[in-house]
Amino acid sequence: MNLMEHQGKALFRDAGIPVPRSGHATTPDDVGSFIETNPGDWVVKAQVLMGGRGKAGKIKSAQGAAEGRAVAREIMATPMPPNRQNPQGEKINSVLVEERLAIAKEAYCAITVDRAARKPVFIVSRFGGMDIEEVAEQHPESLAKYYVDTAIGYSPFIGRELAFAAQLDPGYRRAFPAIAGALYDLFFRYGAKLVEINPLALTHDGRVIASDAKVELDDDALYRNPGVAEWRTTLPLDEDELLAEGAGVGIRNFRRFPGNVGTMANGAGLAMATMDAVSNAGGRIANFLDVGGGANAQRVRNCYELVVNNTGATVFFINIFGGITRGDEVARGIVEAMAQTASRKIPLVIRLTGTNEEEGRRILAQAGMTPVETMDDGARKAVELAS
Amino acid sequence: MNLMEHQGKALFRDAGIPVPRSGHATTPDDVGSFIETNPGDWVVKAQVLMGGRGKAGKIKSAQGAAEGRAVAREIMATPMPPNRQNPQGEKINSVLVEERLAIAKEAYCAITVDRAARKPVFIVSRFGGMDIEEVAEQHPESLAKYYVDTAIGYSPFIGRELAFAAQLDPGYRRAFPAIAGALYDLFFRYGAKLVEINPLALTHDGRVIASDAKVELDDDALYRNPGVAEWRTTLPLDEDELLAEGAGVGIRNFRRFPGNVGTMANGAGLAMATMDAVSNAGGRIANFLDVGGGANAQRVRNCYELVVNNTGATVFFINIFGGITRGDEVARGIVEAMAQTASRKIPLVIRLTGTNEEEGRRILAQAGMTPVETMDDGARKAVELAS
Amino acid sequence: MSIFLDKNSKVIVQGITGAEGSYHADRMHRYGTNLVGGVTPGKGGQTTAQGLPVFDTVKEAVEATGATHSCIFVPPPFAADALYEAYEAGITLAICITEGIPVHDTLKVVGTTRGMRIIGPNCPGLISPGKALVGIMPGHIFKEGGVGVLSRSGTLTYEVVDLLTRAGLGQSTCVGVGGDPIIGTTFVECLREFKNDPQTEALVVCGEIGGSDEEEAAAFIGAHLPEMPVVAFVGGRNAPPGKSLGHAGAIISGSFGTPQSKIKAFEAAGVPVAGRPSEIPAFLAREISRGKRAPQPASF
Amino acid sequence: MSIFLDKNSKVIVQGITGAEGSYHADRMHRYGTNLVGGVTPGKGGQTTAQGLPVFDTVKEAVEATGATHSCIFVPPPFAADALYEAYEAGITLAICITEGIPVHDTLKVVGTTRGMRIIGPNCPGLISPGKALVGIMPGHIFKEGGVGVLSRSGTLTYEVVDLLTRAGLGQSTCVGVGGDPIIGTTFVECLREFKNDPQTEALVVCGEIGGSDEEEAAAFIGAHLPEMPVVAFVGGRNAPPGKSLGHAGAIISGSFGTPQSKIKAFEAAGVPVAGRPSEIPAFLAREISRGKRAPQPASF
Repeated sequence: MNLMEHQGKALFRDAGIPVPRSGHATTPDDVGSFIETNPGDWVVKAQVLMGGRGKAGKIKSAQGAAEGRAVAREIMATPMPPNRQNPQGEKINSVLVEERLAIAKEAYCAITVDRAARKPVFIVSRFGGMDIEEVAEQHPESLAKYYVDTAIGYSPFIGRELAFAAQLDPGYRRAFPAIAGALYDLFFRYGAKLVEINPLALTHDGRVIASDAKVELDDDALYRNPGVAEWRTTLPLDEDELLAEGAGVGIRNFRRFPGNVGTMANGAGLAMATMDAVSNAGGRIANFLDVGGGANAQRVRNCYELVVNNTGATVFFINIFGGITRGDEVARGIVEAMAQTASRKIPLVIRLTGTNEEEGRRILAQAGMTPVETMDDGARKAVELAS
Repeated sequence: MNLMEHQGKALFRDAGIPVPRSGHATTPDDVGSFIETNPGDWVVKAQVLMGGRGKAGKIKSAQGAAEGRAVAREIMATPMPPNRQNPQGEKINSVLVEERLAIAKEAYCAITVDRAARKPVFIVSRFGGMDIEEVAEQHPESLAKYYVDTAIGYSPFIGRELAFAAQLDPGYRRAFPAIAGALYDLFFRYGAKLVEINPLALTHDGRVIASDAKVELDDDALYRNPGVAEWRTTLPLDEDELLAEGAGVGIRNFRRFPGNVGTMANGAGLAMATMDAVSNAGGRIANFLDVGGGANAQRVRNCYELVVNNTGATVFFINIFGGITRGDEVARGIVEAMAQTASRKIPLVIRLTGTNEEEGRRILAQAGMTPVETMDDGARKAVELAS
Repeated sequence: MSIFLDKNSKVIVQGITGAEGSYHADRMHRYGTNLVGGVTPGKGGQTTAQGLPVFDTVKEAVEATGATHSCIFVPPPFAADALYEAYEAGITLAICITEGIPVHDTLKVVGTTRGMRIIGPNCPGLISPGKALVGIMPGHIFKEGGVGVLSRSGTLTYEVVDLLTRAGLGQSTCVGVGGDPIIGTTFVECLREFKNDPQTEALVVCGEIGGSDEEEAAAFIGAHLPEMPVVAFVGGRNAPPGKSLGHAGAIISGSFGTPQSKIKAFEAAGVPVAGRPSEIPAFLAREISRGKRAPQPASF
Repeated sequence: MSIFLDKNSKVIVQGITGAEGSYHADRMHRYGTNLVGGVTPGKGGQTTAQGLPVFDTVKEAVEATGATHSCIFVPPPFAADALYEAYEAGITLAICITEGIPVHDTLKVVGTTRGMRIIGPNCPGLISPGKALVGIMPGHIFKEGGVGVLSRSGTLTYEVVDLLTRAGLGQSTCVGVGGDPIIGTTFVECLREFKNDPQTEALVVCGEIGGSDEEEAAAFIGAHLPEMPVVAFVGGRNAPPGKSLGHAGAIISGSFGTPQSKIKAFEAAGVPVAGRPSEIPAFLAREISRGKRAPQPASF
């Protein structure tokens, strides 16, 4: 799960990483009261998961309470504009009112999991405040990396090496190893897939401060930090994830596409292959859906309704390879599900093979459903029926 | 540094190791008030570093405030009786008033540093409440050990393996892995050389509780835990350590013996060899003293006075091998020290060799001191002069 | 021969009395796997329905049975502990079926258990058909033969194996390496073993989007298996970037892990990439009949 | 030859601009050690009085100079970090002079830096007389020759070496293994190296009370160095049990680590134990002239 800036900064603060003074507000009036109580130079920042807040005008400075109220109202009035990854944009429910820093330099520091090295990796650059992908393109030589040996963990020399290798301004050097160490502790304590400080600011008065915070947590590790796991409810899942959650399949197991061939398979690999088969047959996929292991009637019905009610599917291709999942059970699940559902009916194409496939096919036949022989056959038939 | 029971238990409590409810009191009246406020069945335990409190009658149960006051008075009235390691006994400055546990079983669990394996080692036995040395003699088969790979650290299977291998009562099994893990964390967090729970009690109502706590901390790691390091001042150093501290040599660098040949050398190994040389020459050593590296006048004077004023020395054998320490500097230090000291004078035997030895010997000769040639010569001469 | 597992490999199951563990232990036992016992703390001394001894600790199990392989069916919060226990007890190959282990647990386990091979986590296991099965694969679809199969996912593997078996192409060993971002044994590490396995005469590599395992496998094949017939498949060609589809591992970031990058890498190594699973048997038969692969361009 | 160190060993100093580091770097340099540079963070680009380059990190130093040896003069709170830095930079032999390192730091470093040899901590260093000196030993008392010397303490080593040199018995390599309870390289590990060193024709082992290094050394000598002339010394025979004398390592617990136990072990291995340092040269000369040691009783 991705954290918003103010949540990430709360973790930073706990871990001992310097962050600007701030207040979190859900209304323009709260912003006003906060600035009244804490006079000074403030920045009002929209709290959203999407990037590109600055360009979208969702970060604005404010000097008094009145200005604070006004810019907060302006920021919260419209959602973040859509982009390729979030075609719906994102509603702004709160803002962070933050100390305006007198920034002299901006650097970049992140830790993520490197799949190939199978180690946590630090990435540091003396170019901060811009997309790291952009830095990687424009200043590849500025990127310093360090792959951490998890048996040893973090030791301050790592921070020193990174600071020198990335040629950070000497003003960073004293503070950097401790900040990098705190970030590493946080990365492990919370099971983060990514922790990113961009920019890590060096102020004119010599402080090194995390001016932004991006934290992406491993959902599988959330149970270890119940306090943080609760934040989940306050975070907007994207619509597909919400639908998946509602249907009781894992939030990663459903995703919609603009086509009209609905699909469902057991196992993510097979579900992807099923999508590919439909494409190969010239069809346009309506969704990715992994029904998982136990494909009982309730689960099948939920999946059917999920697809029928939320995608442009005009046909539903069910592709089951009975390994551990037994074919007869799945067949019974499909028959029951179709009998129970109140949703509109669209044609089914069923491919059912593997363990107990004869019995499964017999059950389907009794219910008037004729399964196809292979995945490719199924894909072809589904594409035919869809068009 | 060794902690007292109530200090050890404070660390245990912080680490999540269950300990009995308790209050720490420095007077019998405080014991009385505590029991008045907290009625029940209590045990009053002398807080000392020496072992053998039970046998010495320094642990007594008390049911009401009056009895509490009385037993506390009785316990604190006399010091712990002397034993071989503490020939002076130990004054009792405080007591722990502790919940009286209904104990069903007593086990033993400790972690220490294994020099040969170069790993932390767990030692667990189903026999608790007695000296572990005694257990090792009488029930060697009951001792289960586990050498921890520090790259991995503690993992709960270690506690399970130990519980099964030591054949702990099944009542321990659920709680034990977490307690062992907390003890391991504590061992590393505080840099302990020994953490020992003896006994680890299983109560009739199924609780697993550390009924005693023995913690020995690495002095070199104290700086990391300033809060605990402060306890040092409240702990009685033994008299030799107090003297060493007063003279500004490390507390491990001075120790007294019943003989009359005072010794001082630079380096612990050479200091031990010097003692051995005196013994070989038929003499009786008055002390061990490592003057350390920089043997300047102040340091030499402190050492001289330390020995003359606190041991039965009738002669002082100074044995310096000038390696990094330069002979001329040491010689100057000796001459100045003898000129400055106000303490009574005893004969010096000086052996000075190594770097700049000629210059050093010339300085001594000018001051009327004739150094001997070798360590053995020095030892012989010192023994002669002492008798 | 075969890799990692044969009929003499002594296997235990960690979590043998749990619902999943007991069900699959029974299936492995019936398949003919040399299952020598299992572990459930507190149930030491019991015997399973198959007559296998249950031990309190892996150490006891290894001491009593000489087990070298352990199949781990314990819930995610306890999986790292189970792997450490296996490692310290001297297990040399641990097959971790558990799905949903925190990625940092796997990171730490993989970084500190040098000398123990881990298959998975989040994998269907390992089978050397006709000899032994360790994991949750449906044994009846496999057939002994000369094709080594590598895959990142479960049911897709079954789909592919089923096609191979129906086409008469038996398998030497099939390894489901697992769908998590961090796995104990990569494609390349498996390929190193297949390279030295006399039984393995051809290979199928079932990759998917995300990570760089396929690219590395392609490079290894190009460099070290010039004469081995190989066919590849890359699942998830129609997945959108930046979103994970089911598998925690199947996520594309940047230009890395795209199907295009993987397909290009295989083709550069002279490995034909099947467009759909059903093409795999025919592609492989063609590769086998053709013999030696064309030499690779020096630039690769 | 010699062990661990010769005139070609490229040495850097970590903490080279500190008071101790710069003083001893100068001494090592004058002795003829192949000192190639040093490290002090933030002083990269400077040059020492000896004309040696200073680097910001060990990694840079190793890359620029090809150093394999590092001598560590940093205060106790930073010593573990310095050792990890050396390890990750590819240093193969680290000599850690620092006294007062928390024992848990050493425990963790020793347990996680496989492949790097550590001498110390809390040691006087290492010298192969006539070739190179790394540490704080006074070079002028040493003389090149055939006697390998092992010792747990500093000045006692000098005492012994001085006696050897005066008696005409030069040294191949002298190793001060360090006085802490946990050390990187034990007597036995040094003996393994001496066993294969053609220059080393005889050995002196200067032990002291505490620990079991001497007992293990004795057993190793008995089993693997039957023809090597060896003399031992055990310091601290008059130390009381349960109290540490100066060295953190010199503490007797139980019957373990007593002088009696150590002397008995050496004698059982056929190694004469000198009662005082001054006896060592004569004892060694006698062992050398006698040739092969008497075979050990099988019971040992």
